[in-house]
Amino acid sequence: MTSPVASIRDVAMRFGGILALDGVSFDIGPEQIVGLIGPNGAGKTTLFNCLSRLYTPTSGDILLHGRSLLGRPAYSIAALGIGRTFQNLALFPKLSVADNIKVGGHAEIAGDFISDALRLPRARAGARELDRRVGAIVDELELGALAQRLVGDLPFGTQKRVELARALATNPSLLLLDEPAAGLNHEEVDELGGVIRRIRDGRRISILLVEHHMGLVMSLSDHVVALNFGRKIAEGTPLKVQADEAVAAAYLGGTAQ
Amino acid sequence: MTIERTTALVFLICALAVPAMISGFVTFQLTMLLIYAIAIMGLNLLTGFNGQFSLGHSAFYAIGAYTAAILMDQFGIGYIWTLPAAGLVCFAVGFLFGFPALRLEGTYLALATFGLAVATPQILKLTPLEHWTGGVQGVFVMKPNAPFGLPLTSDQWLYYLTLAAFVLLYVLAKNLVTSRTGRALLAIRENPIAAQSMGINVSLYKTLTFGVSAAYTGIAGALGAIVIQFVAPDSFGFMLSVTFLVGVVVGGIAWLPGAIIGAAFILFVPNFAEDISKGLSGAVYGIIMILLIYVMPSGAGGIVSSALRVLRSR
Amino acid sequence: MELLLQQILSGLATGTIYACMALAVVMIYQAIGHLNFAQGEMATFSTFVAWQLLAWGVPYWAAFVLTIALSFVAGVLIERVVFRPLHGAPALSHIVVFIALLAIFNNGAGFIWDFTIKSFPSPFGQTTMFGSMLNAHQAGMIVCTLVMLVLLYLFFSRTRLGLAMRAAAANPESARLVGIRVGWMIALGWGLASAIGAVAGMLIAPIIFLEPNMMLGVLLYGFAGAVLGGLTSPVGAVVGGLVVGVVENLAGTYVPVVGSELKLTIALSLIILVLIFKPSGLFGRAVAKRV
Amino acid sequence: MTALLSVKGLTASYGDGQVLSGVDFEVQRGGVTVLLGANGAGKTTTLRALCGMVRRSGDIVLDGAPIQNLSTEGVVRLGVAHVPDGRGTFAQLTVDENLQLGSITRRDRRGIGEDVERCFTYFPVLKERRGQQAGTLSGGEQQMLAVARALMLRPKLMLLDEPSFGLAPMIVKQIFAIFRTLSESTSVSMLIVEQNAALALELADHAYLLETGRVVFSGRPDDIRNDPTLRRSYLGY
Amino acid sequence: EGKYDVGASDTEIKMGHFNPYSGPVSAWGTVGKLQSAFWKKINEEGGINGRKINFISYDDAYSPPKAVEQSRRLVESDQVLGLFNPMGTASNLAIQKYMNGMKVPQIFVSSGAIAFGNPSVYPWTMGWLNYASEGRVYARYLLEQKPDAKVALFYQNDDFGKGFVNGFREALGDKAKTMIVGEASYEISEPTIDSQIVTLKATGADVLFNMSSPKFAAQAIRKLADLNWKPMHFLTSSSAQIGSTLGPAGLENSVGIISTNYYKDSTDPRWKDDPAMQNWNAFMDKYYPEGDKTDTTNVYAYLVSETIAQVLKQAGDDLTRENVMRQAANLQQFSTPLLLPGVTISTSATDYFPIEQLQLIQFNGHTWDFIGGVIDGSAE
Ligand SMILES: Nc1ncnc2c1ncn2[C@@H]1O[C@H](COP(=O)(O)OP(=O)(O)OP(=O)(O)O)[C@@H](O)[C@H]1O
Ligand SMILES: Nc1ncnc2c1ncn2[C@@H]1O[C@H](COP(=O)(O)OP(=O)(O)OP(=O)(O)O)[C@@H](O)[C@H]1O
Ligand SMILES: [Mg+2]
Ligand SMILES: [Mg+2]
Repeated sequence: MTSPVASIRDVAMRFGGILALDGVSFDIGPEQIVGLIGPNGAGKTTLFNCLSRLYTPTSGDILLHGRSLLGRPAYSIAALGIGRTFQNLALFPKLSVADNIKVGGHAEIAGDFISDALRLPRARAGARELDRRVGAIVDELELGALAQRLVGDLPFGTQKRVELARALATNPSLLLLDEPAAGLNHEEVDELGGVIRRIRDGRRISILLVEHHMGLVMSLSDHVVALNFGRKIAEGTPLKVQADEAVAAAYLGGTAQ
Repeated sequence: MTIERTTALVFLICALAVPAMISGFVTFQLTMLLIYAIAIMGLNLLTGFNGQFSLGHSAFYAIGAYTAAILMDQFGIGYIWTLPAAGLVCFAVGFLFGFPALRLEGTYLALATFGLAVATPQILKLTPLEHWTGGVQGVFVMKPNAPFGLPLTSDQWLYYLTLAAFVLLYVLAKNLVTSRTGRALLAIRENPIAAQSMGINVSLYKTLTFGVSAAYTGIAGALGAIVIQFVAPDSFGFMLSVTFLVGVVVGGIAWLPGAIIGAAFILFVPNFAEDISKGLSGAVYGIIMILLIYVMPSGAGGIVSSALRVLRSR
Repeated sequence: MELLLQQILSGLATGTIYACMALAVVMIYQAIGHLNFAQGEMATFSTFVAWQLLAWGVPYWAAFVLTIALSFVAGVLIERVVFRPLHGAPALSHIVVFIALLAIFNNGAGFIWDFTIKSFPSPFGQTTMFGSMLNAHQAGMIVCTLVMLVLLYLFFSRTRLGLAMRAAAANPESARLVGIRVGWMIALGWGLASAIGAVAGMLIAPIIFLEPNMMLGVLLYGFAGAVLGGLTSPVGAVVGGLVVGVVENLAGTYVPVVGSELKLTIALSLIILVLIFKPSGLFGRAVAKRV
Repeated sequence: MTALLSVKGLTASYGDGQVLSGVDFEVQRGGVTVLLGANGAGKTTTLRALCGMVRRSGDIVLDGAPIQNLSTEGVVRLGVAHVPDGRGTFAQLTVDENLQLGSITRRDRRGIGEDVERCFTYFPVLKERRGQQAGTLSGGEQQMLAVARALMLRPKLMLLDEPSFGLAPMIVKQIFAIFRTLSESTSVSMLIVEQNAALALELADHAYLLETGRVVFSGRPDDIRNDPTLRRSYLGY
Repeated sequence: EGKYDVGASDTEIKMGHFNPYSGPVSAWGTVGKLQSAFWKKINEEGGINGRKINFISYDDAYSPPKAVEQSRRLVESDQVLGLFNPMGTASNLAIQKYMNGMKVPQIFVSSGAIAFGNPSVYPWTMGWLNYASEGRVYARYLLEQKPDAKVALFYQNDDFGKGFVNGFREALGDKAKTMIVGEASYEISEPTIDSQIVTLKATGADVLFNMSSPKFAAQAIRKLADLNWKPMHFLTSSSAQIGSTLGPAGLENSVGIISTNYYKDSTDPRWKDDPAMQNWNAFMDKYYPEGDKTDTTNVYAYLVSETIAQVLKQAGDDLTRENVMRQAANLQQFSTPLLLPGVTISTSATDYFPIEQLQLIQFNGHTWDFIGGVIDGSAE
């Protein structure tokens, strides 16, 4: 097996009296889609927040391409190749769709106060480069007609798509998607599945996917990790995890489907 | 874009032509207007674009003014050079103040900056600093004449100098806010956590913005000192900060051209209120402010942007 | 030693003035989520009303109660008349209106009652006590402040109205969705803040004399006290006010060279320092943010 | 059955863009009505319009009385509980306080206490988190809180905007079971917007389909199950 | 046939003025209002030498930049003959160069700063009184009466307070170092000054020189009583008013306070039947009924207006700016009944402070007693 893109090593996270993560370990391989499932409050989003350095784990380590992330500040994570979406949307509502996505490309182009204020050639070159990339992503996710609309005025599903586009603009090697299918109907979920697969195949990147929509997780994932009360309770192929008794009891309800 | 370009061009032509048609006094007033507009633009960069609230910009205005006055008075440095110097000093002070400000938000930040505004006149009066600051008496500044034998009065020359500074600073600010940096500033205002996850060094941007904003206001302060020819601690009280803030809101939050409108408001409306009633000028000013906010809750910028939207949707 | 004790006591007495105003600041902050810059001027205006009533021969306590009632109504009216049309306007626009109100009340008070200082009677008298370190009025004021503190604390933490008010300020849209009349909650907050301000004004005026700018400085210290203690906590407001009073006196007395000229600056710097380590104030509850 | 809520010619707009253009529907007394539609069809807007949270016009009659001119709080005070899109939790307040706020318009202290306990039996995790600031709950926990808070009103009409949003499959089943119990044992009526159409249709007695601000279909759940295109879009088989 | 500069003609004299009508020190706005009323009265009585006074007064909000703007408006746009009694040290400092450059009179500046009486550098700027002279008067009295005193200084931290301190120190000379045992200042934004008084008491001083504005002076007087500290108490004249300071502080607490004055205190019962005071009261009732008669600022403003009228009268038909300035510098023992007995107003080409004679006074519980005769406070 090739070396993993990211390894989560015995990560624990405590908030006051609550142990949100309790010694979680697993690997994300190259070009893998790893599904992360578990009941509400199991610690999935907390793990995302640890991966993107918004939280510092109480103990344990997180490696990206073999190097620890923990010494890195949160703003450097995008440049290191981790892009993410947020469970409850964290867009910039008063900015246009295009600008929101461009913010995702912030670390991808050079620039600073002085060269921007003076419109130095390198700032202009960067801006053109960003326009090009964002244009491509906008086309890919079919947001072209909305590019100049304010994000805050768009329906929920569309906002989720903008967030995905913004995450792609960071040019990630590991993409973290937190419940991308929430609030979508069947048709839209199927469509989303296609989009995610295309993203992985087109960019040859790894994806960590948190999702309660079992159909989507099971059809997309190469590997599934199940959490409960901050602990890993099962791991393996979708079929194996789905058949796991503990997962069925804690998460799916009743017996395994 | 074309509407904006045309307006800017017309503005610039008018601004260049106008001193020939008006008296020295009105020229002086317009100079003050431009100076306040620079200060308001600086505050808008911080508060309007970056969402950091400041009631402390009178302090930066004061530091800029004193930097200019002391450099001229004690070190005999030419007035032109005091402008970049004031900008640099204020940038440094603002940048440093930006660090504690990082930990504070909204109302708490407002109070910290409020403290800065209140403390500044007292520090300027400080006995150990009297040698430089002139203590409570302040410092005099010589009024410069037009250089190179230009056929301009001193008022006109200062007006053109200020206009040049304004245009330069406006263009820089405009470039900044429409660039990658400007997007980062707005993103931080809208959602700092998301901004961080998208690769924006939030702390650095916030402190730098504090510095840049302070530098703008400081340059305005230096120009103010040169034009007024005098600085004294009590000119820079907390009410000056409030005045700038009023200017930002009236002009429009996060809308740069609003600086001119805001400056005109804070410069002319008090005079107008005084014309209506001497005894109640403060109250009249207050009522005008309230009525204005009723008519344009988002300032002139709000009106203009909705007008533009209507125009474009046609 | 004697001087130290004197300064601490005098700081506490002055701190009570700040604490009084800080309570009003906390009240309005809980109701609208902002600092109201006009609060000091509103309190001054109320105190002038009380002074006028007394001058017309109304007995002290009747004037006291009447002023509180009038201030409450005036506070409610200000919200309903001035701020209601502004719901939905950006926060900064509200601040401009606070400033406008400040100008209106300050100018109005000066216009009606002139600028010469007026003595305002104390219900507790001015006899000195504790080895002439405090006078009866200051002692009475401390008691009144504590009573207000307890009432406010109970109001916010124990009553459903207090909860509704906090909810309305924290998230107006959701508050409407649970049936809270948000507009009236805010108006009530204004009314209460204005009433507390009136009490503060009437307690403070006997010490610092009544004039249109009476509260300009007090409000500044009141803000400082409230922020130091935490804008969401009445207890914090009182502790913050007292701490500011004492720290300021000690700085003025014991910091060499610049102490007396910079006592306010030193006090403010200390506050900013505290906030850096505890950004929500000493007693304020930190608002945890997560995504 | 008679209509508890009947809506005629409802329009709504944000700023200058009209989003609903004449929507008609009804919710029967004690019944469950489902509103389906694609992303951006105007479902959320419909619920918001009922509560006066957006500019709207048209006739809205609740229990025989017109409510189209009432304020949001006025509508809620008539017994309409809304689980809004985005949950609308009071992030800075505790779980307990959030629940108390759900019942803020009620006067019966005793009943409120009982209802809090009932909510805790529905969602035991909320009990564990009762002193925690609601904003720090996980997404799903906040969704449970939003549903629980709506129950605290003892409403006669519940407007549920994607109640299963972000919930784990097991909890989704549970809350629909709760809705079923409520619907069967009390007289509460429900208007549900739900992407998990299969579950919602099991509960519903009537369904409407919204497309770009218009009702394009109205019928019984079986009518949808029997229509091949609708079935594919909304039920996924 | 008259000689005129801009701002004057056969029928009219245009006078410029500014003071704060708004902002934190708008209390001073009453000066401008009283003067408007005064000139209205003069005009109704036929004007000065047959010319009507056109009095234009603006608000400078006590802000130097605003003062510059308003002065330029007055000079360049309204074209006044000169600025008469403009208010505020900083504001006047800010316009001093401009006024002298334009050669426009800036007369009877309402401030006590020493800078306004410097005719060799600023011939177009004339002050009114200076704080230093008053400080010197107290110092000389103290050296005479109590040469071994231990003095505590309490002052407002601005030009007003520091002006007194400077004059006082200067007149004490070498003894200043040993005599002054404590100093404390305050900012006008401070709500109370209890702490300062406590500190000063702790220095063991037996003389307090109190250079504070009325509100703080009243607080200090009361705190002194609370602390039961009874030093010899000098209080600057601008705060030594029965109505606006001693009354609120408690007359019983104010007994023994020593001050100076040069005009009559409208709240002093001593002047109840004084014709000058009755005249003033009648004026207030008729022309400025909204004015506060217990505010002695209104007496001051009246007195200054009378002096201005005198200058214009002396100028006769030669209403050039130069002559106006010359006449302002040529007041010889001018006296009006509102001045205290024995006090007169004099100026010369080298003396640009009209008011330098002061009467030492001491409060006896209901009125002021005169101590000795009128003292001249000019520098040696
Ligand atoms: N900042 C915080 N303070 C206190 N508790 C927290 C904090 N953040 C998370 N928690 C708790 O940690 C637990 C894990 O939360 P997390 O958001 O990771 O859950 P999740 O698995 O993403 O759940 P969901 O599927 O509902 O989104 C929750 O019980 C939550 O209440
Ligand atoms: N605040 C707003 N300002 C302007 N337009 C808005 C706003 N909110 C929604 N809209 C518009 O109204 C339309 C309907 O949105 P609505 O949220 O009602 O859809 P929905 O059916 O609930 O979709 P979803 O399934 O995504 O929740 C959308 O086209 C959207 O762009
Ligand atoms: Mg989650
Ligand atoms: Mg919706």
